Amino acid sequence: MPILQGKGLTKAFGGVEAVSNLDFSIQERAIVGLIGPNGAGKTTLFNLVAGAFRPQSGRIRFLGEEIQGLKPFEICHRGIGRTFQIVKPFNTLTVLENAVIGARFGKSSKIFDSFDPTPIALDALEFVGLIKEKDLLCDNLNMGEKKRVELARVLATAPKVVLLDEVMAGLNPVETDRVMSLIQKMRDEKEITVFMIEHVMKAVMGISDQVFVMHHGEKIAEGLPEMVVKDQAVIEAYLGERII
Amino acid sequence: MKGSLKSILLLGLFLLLSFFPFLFPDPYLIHLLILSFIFSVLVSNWNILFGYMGIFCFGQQAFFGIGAYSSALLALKLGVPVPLSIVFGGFVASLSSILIGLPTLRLQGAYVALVTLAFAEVMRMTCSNWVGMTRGQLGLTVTALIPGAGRVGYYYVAFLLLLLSTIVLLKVMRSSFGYVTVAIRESQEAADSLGINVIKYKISAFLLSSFMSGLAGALYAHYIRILTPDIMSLHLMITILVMGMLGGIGTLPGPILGTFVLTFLSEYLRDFAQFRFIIYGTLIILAVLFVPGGLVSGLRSVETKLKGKRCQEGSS
Amino acid sequence: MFTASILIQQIVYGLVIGSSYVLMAAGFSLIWGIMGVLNLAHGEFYMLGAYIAYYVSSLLGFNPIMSAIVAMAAMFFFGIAFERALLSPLYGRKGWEMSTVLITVGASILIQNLALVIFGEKYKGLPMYFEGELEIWKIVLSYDRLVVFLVGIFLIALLWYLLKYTRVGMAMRAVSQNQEGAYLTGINVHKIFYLAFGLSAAFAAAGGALLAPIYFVYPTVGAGPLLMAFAIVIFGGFGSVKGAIVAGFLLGVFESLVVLMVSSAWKDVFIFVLVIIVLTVRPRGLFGIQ
Amino acid sequence: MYLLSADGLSCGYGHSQVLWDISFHVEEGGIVGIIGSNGAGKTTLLRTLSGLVPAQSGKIEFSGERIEHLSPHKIVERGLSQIPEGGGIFPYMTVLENLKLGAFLPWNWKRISQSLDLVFELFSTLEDRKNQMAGTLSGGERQMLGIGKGLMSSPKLLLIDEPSSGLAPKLVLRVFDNIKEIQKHNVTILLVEQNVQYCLNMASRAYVLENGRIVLEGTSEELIGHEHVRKAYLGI
Repeated sequence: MPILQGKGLTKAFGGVEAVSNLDFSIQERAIVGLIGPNGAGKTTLFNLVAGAFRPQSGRIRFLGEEIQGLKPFEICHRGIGRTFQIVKPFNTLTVLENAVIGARFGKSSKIFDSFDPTPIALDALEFVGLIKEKDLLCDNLNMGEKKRVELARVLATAPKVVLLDEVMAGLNPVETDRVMSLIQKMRDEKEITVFMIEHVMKAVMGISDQVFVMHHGEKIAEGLPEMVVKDQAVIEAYLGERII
Repeated sequence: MKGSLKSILLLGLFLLLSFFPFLFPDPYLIHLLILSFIFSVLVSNWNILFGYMGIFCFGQQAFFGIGAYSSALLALKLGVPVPLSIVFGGFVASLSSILIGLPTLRLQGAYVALVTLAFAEVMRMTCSNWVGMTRGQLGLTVTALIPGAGRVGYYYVAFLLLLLSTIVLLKVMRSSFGYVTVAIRESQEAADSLGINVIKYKISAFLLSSFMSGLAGALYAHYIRILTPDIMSLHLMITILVMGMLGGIGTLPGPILGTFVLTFLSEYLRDFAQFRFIIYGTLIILAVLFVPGGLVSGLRSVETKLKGKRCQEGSS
Repeated sequence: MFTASILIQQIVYGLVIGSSYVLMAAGFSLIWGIMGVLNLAHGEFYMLGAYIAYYVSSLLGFNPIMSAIVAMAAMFFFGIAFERALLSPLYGRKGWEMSTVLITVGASILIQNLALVIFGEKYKGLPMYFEGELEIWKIVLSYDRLVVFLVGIFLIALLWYLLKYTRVGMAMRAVSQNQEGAYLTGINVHKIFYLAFGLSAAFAAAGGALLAPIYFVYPTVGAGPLLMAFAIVIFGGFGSVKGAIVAGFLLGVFESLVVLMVSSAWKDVFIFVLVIIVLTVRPRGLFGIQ
Repeated sequence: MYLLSADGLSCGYGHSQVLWDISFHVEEGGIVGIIGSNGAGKTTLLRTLSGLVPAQSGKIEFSGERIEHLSPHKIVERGLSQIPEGGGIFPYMTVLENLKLGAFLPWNWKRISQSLDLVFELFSTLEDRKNQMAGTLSGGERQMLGIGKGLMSSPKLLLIDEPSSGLAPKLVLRVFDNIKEIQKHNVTILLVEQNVQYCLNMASRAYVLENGRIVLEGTSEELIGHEHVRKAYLGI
């Protein structure tokens, strides 16, 4: 049974369907890449799954239960974490405090709760390699580190699935390699299923087990990475049809 | 070593304030301190919304006024014992905050400022127009909290209220609630995605902030003993704003520091009473342009500079 | 209780006040649209305009229209200076929105209290300038009010023309719709900022100057119109000048009717409650883009 | 001498650097392309050239003059116009108003009717829709309006950011035909595209931008057969 599944998802903005009648399904402990040209509706799809938008029609099943229409924080409690295309770290808090927030609220949003989230947060920082920076304010980090703060924060919520929105964008090659191996480690050691929007093809092709391709709000191809890149529709969407 | 110095200073300050009325039985000084205590509570609790959560609340004066009026009226019209009526004042203010908190939840920045300000103005004008109940601009003569007692009694009640408020704020801000407020201010979306029920926390912040402000307002009414709708005027909100910004919003000591400095400052500028608001306006402008962090951040940067110097001296 | 002619009379009064509210709100809305600044000192522009008109009129004996023109010109430059001194240092800063709200609050307090010291707290009124009344079908309208109304309408039309057809006016609209696109079109956006600020101050001043002969002038006279401007942009949509024009007249009439049917003391309460309800239901205003 | 040249250009936002040591040039006449996938830094490069993002180091020269320190409107005044993704149009203004604003600079404003005639000759659709709100145009029409608006500023060099973005292939062809048409009116074009094939079909020469650096340059024929280009785009 797939861990995460969408059926007939549609979301329109002012008459334009950003996601239109889309189906997808993701197996447990897979790394799934989501690619497609600009404006294909990839981030909108993530927002639907993460509860930021409510689909106009369609269903999303997670671990066999329907989750469409739940609030983002409820989706997080169920076990789906996400990062943002434009990083949103809590800049005036330290790296550790960022992770603590994930650990403390990832499973419950109670105002009074006595457990100590710090060990979980430290664990997550250790995992992404930010333990030395734990007392720095996020404001003072570079882009690569900020992206890893977001990863640590999500990991601290103990998710079963994470949605990664262009975590490699804006990273230099060294940082890219580092995040790629991190994602693999997340799957292998933490048994997390990864669904990622990515433009850095090296990463998509290098680590994903399966790739979805979206174009104009629809899924135009899916399959093994090496199969997908040979698909005529995909080549057209990326390279364009031969003009002459 | 530095930490212990700080706690010694704080302890000293606490002891000084505890015995102040006996050490310096100057009624005027005591009066200023009572006002400082009460307004510290108000500004600190406004700071939860404005400084910590980033909610542009421009209607805190309404909670202060609602607390004052409901407590005064309960004591006056229904004969409720004053200590009880003050607590009720807090609750009424808290209830009213739901009324204004809910509409602001979906709004952004400037719209929030607008709605909260409109709310406070509605409350003020209602009190002003509902002459049968509030006597309007003529004002209510409020029952004393401690009949026959002098200022010293009020001094300790106000001091206790400030201690209570500060302890609650310390507890709350050191708890995960403190992180939540900052998280919501920095990015509501990210906070939501990490499992924080943003709406619940915002409403809680409104409830707490307005409850404390209501208590402060009620105590103020029973101390000053004359209550007019002007208590909810925009002037009070401006004063709150200046006190907060002067001390440094988004910090715990900032609002208290700002309140004390401004209360005493404006008393010493008494001769220039008509210039008071000119000075306030100038202070706000200068603060925004040059020291957005207020006195506390100024002090902190001096502190880090000193620290840096010491480190350098140590290493050389 | 009251006759149809009183009702119509009150509606006409509402339109007269409405024209001044429109002058006030159009500039307020313009600044919000172009710069994203909620100018809480806008009421002080109105007040200063009223004082300038008062002094020009009483000391130099200018007629109300001439004094309004002087007030507009003076406040145009004042607005530019205001923007250059207080807002331009904040461009590109973190927390821009909060900083502008705070600094305009500060400026509002400063200007209002300076006015209190300089002009005194006494209400100042001008004698009627155009004597006599116009009477049609039992509706009585003094010539003063009529002149105010006509000049107001003329200025609104002028503003409309400026924004719609002139090069600079079009650039203002462009900046409010797509700032980056405006930069790439060769528009000096910062210059547009201060010109728009000057324009908005001038029109607020016109609102104050025109009503000076009808109502009194005092240092806090700007507070009411500012709150009204708030209400108007919420109904008309933030940033929409067209919406401000429609909403300004509607609210002017609404206010007059509340005064007639309830009492003048409650009129603001009615308007604010309406504002709160509208914002609760439609967080971006009645006609705002959702 | 080149019409536009950049030398050792680096820039970024706050703590994150986006472009490293970019050097390239555009000669007068013709079309030069810049190819890069999403997030490679193409748009940032254009924004830097237009003065919207300050350069951290390096220099930009346009018509023999250093421009990296100029503010955006000064750069437009010198004849370098950019059409951002989506056309950079003003949605609540009519098509005609948008075009007029394209001629905002005083010397262009004076000859507005001639420029309008030229634009309407090139894009008859725009004339048919001149009183329609720009926001109600279709994607292809918006792109045309963007190009028309750019032309109204009588530029020497036109930077065009992803004209194919969000358009159906048929429309893309039309937009590219339009671009070729403009070129005949003494306008040099720097075309930025994530769509390799489209770009190389248009340009005579191109640069490949990856992770904020230029990794390849060459004539279109060289690039189209280049192993790396296919690899960079599809990871084969």
